[in-house]
Amino acid sequence: MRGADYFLKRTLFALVTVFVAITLNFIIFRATPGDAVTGLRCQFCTVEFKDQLRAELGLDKSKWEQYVIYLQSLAEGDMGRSFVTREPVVDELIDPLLNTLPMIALGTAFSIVFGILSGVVAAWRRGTFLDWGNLSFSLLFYSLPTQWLGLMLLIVFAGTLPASGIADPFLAFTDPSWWDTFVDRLEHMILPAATIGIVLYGEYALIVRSSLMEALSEDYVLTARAKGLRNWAIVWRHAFRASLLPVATLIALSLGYLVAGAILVEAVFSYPGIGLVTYDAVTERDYPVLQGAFLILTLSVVFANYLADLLYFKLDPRVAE
Amino acid sequence: MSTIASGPGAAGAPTDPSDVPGGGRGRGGVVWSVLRSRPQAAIGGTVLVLTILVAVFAPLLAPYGPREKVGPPFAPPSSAYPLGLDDGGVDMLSLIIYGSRVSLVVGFAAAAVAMLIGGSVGILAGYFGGKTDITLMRVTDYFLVIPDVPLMIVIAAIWGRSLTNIIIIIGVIYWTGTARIIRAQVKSVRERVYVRRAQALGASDSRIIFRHVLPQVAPLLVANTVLTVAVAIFAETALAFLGLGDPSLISWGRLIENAFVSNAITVDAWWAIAPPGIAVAVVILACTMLGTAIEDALNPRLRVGHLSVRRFRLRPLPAKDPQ
Amino acid sequence: MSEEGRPRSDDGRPPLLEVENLVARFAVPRGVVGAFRGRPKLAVRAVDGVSFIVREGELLALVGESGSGKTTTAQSILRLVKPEAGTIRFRGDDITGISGRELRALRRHVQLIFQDPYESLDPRFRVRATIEEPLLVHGEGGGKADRDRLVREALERAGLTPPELFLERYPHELSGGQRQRVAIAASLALSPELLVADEPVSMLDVSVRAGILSLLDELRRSGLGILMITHDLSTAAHFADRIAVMYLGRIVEEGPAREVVHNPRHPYTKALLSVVPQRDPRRQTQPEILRGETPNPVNIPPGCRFNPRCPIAIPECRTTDPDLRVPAGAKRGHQAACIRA
Amino acid sequence: MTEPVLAVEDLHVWFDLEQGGELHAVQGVSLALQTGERFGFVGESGCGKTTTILALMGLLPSSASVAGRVLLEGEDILADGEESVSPHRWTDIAMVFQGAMNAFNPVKRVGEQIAEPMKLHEIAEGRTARRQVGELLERVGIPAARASSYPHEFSGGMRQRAAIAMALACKPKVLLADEPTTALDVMVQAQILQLLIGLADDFGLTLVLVTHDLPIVAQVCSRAAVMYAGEIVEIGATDTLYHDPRHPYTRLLFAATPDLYDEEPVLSIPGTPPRLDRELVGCPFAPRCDRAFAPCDRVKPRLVATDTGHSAACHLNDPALKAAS
Repeated sequence: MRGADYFLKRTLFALVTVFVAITLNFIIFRATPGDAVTGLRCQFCTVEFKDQLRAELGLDKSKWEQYVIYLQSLAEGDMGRSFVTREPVVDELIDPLLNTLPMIALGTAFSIVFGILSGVVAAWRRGTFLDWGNLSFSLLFYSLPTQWLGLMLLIVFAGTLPASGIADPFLAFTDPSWWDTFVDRLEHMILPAATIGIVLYGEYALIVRSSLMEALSEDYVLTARAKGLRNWAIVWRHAFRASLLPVATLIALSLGYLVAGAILVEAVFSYPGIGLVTYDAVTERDYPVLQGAFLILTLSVVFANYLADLLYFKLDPRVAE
Repeated sequence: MSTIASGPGAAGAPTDPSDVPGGGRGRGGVVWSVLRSRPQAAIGGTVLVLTILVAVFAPLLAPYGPREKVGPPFAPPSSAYPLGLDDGGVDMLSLIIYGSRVSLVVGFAAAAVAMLIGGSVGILAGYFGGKTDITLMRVTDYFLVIPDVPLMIVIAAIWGRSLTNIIIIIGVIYWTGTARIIRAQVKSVRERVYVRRAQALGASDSRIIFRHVLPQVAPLLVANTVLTVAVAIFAETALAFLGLGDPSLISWGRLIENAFVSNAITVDAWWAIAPPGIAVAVVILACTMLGTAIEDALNPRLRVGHLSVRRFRLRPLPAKDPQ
Repeated sequence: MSEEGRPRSDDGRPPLLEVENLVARFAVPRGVVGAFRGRPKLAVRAVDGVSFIVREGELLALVGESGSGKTTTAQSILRLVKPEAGTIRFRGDDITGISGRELRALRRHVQLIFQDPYESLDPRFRVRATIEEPLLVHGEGGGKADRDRLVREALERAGLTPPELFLERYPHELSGGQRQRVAIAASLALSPELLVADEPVSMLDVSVRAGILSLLDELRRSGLGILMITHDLSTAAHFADRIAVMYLGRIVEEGPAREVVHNPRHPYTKALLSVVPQRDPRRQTQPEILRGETPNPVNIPPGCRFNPRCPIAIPECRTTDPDLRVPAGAKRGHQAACIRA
Repeated sequence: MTEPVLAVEDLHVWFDLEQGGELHAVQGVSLALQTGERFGFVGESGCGKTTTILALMGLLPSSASVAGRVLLEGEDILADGEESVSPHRWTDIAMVFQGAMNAFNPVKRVGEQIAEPMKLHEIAEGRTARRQVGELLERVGIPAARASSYPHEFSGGMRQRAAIAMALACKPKVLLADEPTTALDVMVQAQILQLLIGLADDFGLTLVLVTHDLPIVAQVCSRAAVMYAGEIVEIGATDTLYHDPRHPYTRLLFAATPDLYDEEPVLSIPGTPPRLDRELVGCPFAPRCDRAFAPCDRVKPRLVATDTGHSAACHLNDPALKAAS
């Protein structure tokens, strides 16, 4: 019963957040000095073109009407058209999003696995050289600006791995096998994924270490020791499980960073994902695309947070109280 | 609190008053004592102070002007230009020294904005609880969920890219963490008996907040602000990289962007890319070290570990006193 | 404690605090789903009709287990918790609904002493500042010199002599007993008339408890009324004039300390007394152990609230909720809420 | 006399202090416990009683160093530190911790946590283990079905019962109970104490009870040690300790404890215990003692047998010294 309550509350919260995000999206883009069209930069952006755009966007109507229209079209899956390409924003975003997801998944998987492993080892071997070394590396990685790390990796791996794009443009001419295409895509993914993975690794390792250290100071750890459990069993069976709670929350919260990371990294590696679309939209002041990308990024973070809440429920029996 | 007393002083043993040295937890000495007792904090603090000094005395320290063309584009490091030259033939070392000014100003000012907002929200929500708490925390949660960099990008792209705007944008986005942590701490301080005692005494809320609660959460607020400085500098480099920095100013973020845009990579001019990143990393590292050291010192839990690879030692019996 | 100094009768001394039928409840959150399904609104009946009187120069001990409502009762008196029903009178004035200035004025006269001396002092305040605070809050004590004098007097009254030794110290430089004395000194600074002491010694080492309790006893002799909340019957037996035993938000027995301890009338009091361990190993008592734990104050049993655990309950107990009354053969001022007493 | 089930010989424990130096928390504790005996450790906070029993199981943090012997049926289990003590944990010596609220892992079911040591020490597994857990819970007064509950679903008293059931999982010879009733109500305290006495009798357990509460020891234990400043200052039958104490601290401690029916005035002991991070000279209790005399400030009294058949560490028991002063 209590569980249902928790579930309902989190769902409500997620829904309200989505609504807040949508509204915020509307407000921010209408709160521009001048209007959204004024700052547009492109080759064919003549005055007549801009006026036509204004009419198309309904900028001559009242804000309230605009808001209602905005909500209606959003409900129909319509995010408007790109100023630059004149294509529907949705179409502009779907492919990049599908490109980004595997790349981010690879980087996150790397950082979670290695971050947790080294965090556990560091907490367990607390105060030893291993802990010290681990801590220094994690701190260092955590302190590196993402885009800079990407550039450095570019320099170091310049000859070995593809430096930009998502696929070898010449591969298509060679009638590649399924496997060749896969390897090619993976190779293009490695550097951006590694950049995200390394920075997140530092963060996760630090979080896991301190959370586990906190769990290891709990009294039930002393009980477990008294029961005769070996150290690894205490860490694994008792402390780790309990320390996962804060880790899960913090990882969920760091997803916001992941989005930011995607923008910077894709800009560096010209990886045609949603981040690059955002980057280009910023440079070109293509507001409909920027607005759409922002909404999609926000929704994915809200969704990931919602999943984390549900996971939390699974992990902590007390949460329903 | 751990209830199993396994170490000295764990059970709050009465101490002989005549023996305890003065000071200790007296007047706000937590930050200072952390700086003195933890090498990690001392290193972080020293680096921060040195960077600030560099920023303040930039014109005296920089060998050349920040816009002065002193040689060919992308000239490699030499004895005259220890960090080489950028695409415009400007001395990288001078750029790094001047760039520290904007980066630090953005970092500290944005962190101050975040501290003001986050601290106030945290204290109000934590102290008054109830509806105030619920409302403020809801707002905080929304802010927390909305991805920060895209939001910054959008705001910066729309509102323009002056230094003040950037400071405000970063500050307004990064107050949530502070608010949550401060709220949690205030909630626990509010339940402390001495606060309840002051309430029972009839002391006003503002008196309790300023005399009892604020001094107690101040070290945590400092720690958090130091950590926010790091985040803010980070955010500045991200904004600058996306071309949303103040175009008239030189910052470390702008230097990285400039190297990227001017294709320093294709000509293998690592010296144009590496130094600004390292400068950012060093300052962020310093802030993180200082901030986490203070946080750790404030968290008594991390100091007790029931489990350690090292175990208790055995030693021979002490010699009996001759009697 | 010797017999002589105690006022054994309740006559003559004017009543300081009169509590009548006090009720305090806290709502239990039922959640979104619960509200949706129309689940009934529940409340913890923490205090459920409590009446007692504290007179000048009298120490009343409110004894009970956790969840009996003794702490909520104390907090209601100081209006830290808002009572739902009943009246509280201080020196004859109804203080149940006062607020603002009147409430501040009341808090001058009624002071609370907390359980945990390690927590009840602000670690950043020197002893002087801690004791000065009440004066500053209430704008009392005049100039700096006057305040200094009052602070010193309070320290001396609390047995911290000479005051110079303690004035500039921080709490962490003091032992537990000394801290509790500082807390008491701070409550004395405003010359209150009533002290409410919530478990004043339970966090202290045995060797210093007697000192704090004797200090309270001295204050009582000087005319203060003291309401002491405690779970320790032995302490109450030694230091209280009267004992009121609470069970599930209600006083079930009340009377002169000696009478309650030696001639308990309510079966709950009897059981409680029988399980108090004694110092003398030879005096093995036959503990009358009640089964289970005190029920949740959300579901108070109908009839006599003690009936499900009562060893002498009769069918009538399940329907009649007994009031406090003087049982047959009991001394004056001794009452129990039991139809079989 | 038969061989003691557990004997402690000259046990010392030091803790490294963060700010340098060390704290001599336990200073030469010796005692012998017979099978089935109920023994008490009494003393105020910081006297070293908890550290002593943690040392018996080798449960000290890495900042501790230990000297002395702990003989379990003649075998020195501390001889090789952690290595030699860990096989005996829970199978031979088990413990009920202070504040059972935190003794259970909040994210694991109670039954699982009770069965854990059974599996670990190869006593029972699977269905057998579950059956035994059920039996243990029933024995301590909890319905067997509650094994699948989480700790937060138990009341304080039930959690303490479950902690006792957990301690009995491997049928230990010695049960250490550290303040098992602190923070519990009197009635629940009585239930728990009765349960412990019953279990000790039924299983022939040696019960070691650590508490600051003298009356509890008086009612539960046949023998007890009074600790002060890291040492045992008096040890013997509880009856003798109360009726014929031979150390002023024991006498004053009883006098400071209010009794329900005894109306003698309750007295506090002035002063505070000495700090243990520096060398003590003379009797550690001398500054607070109401009967200190000449040698007390200089010479440390040893724990010696008195004419009443128990032992005390006080110069008053030495007629020669007394006469000389």
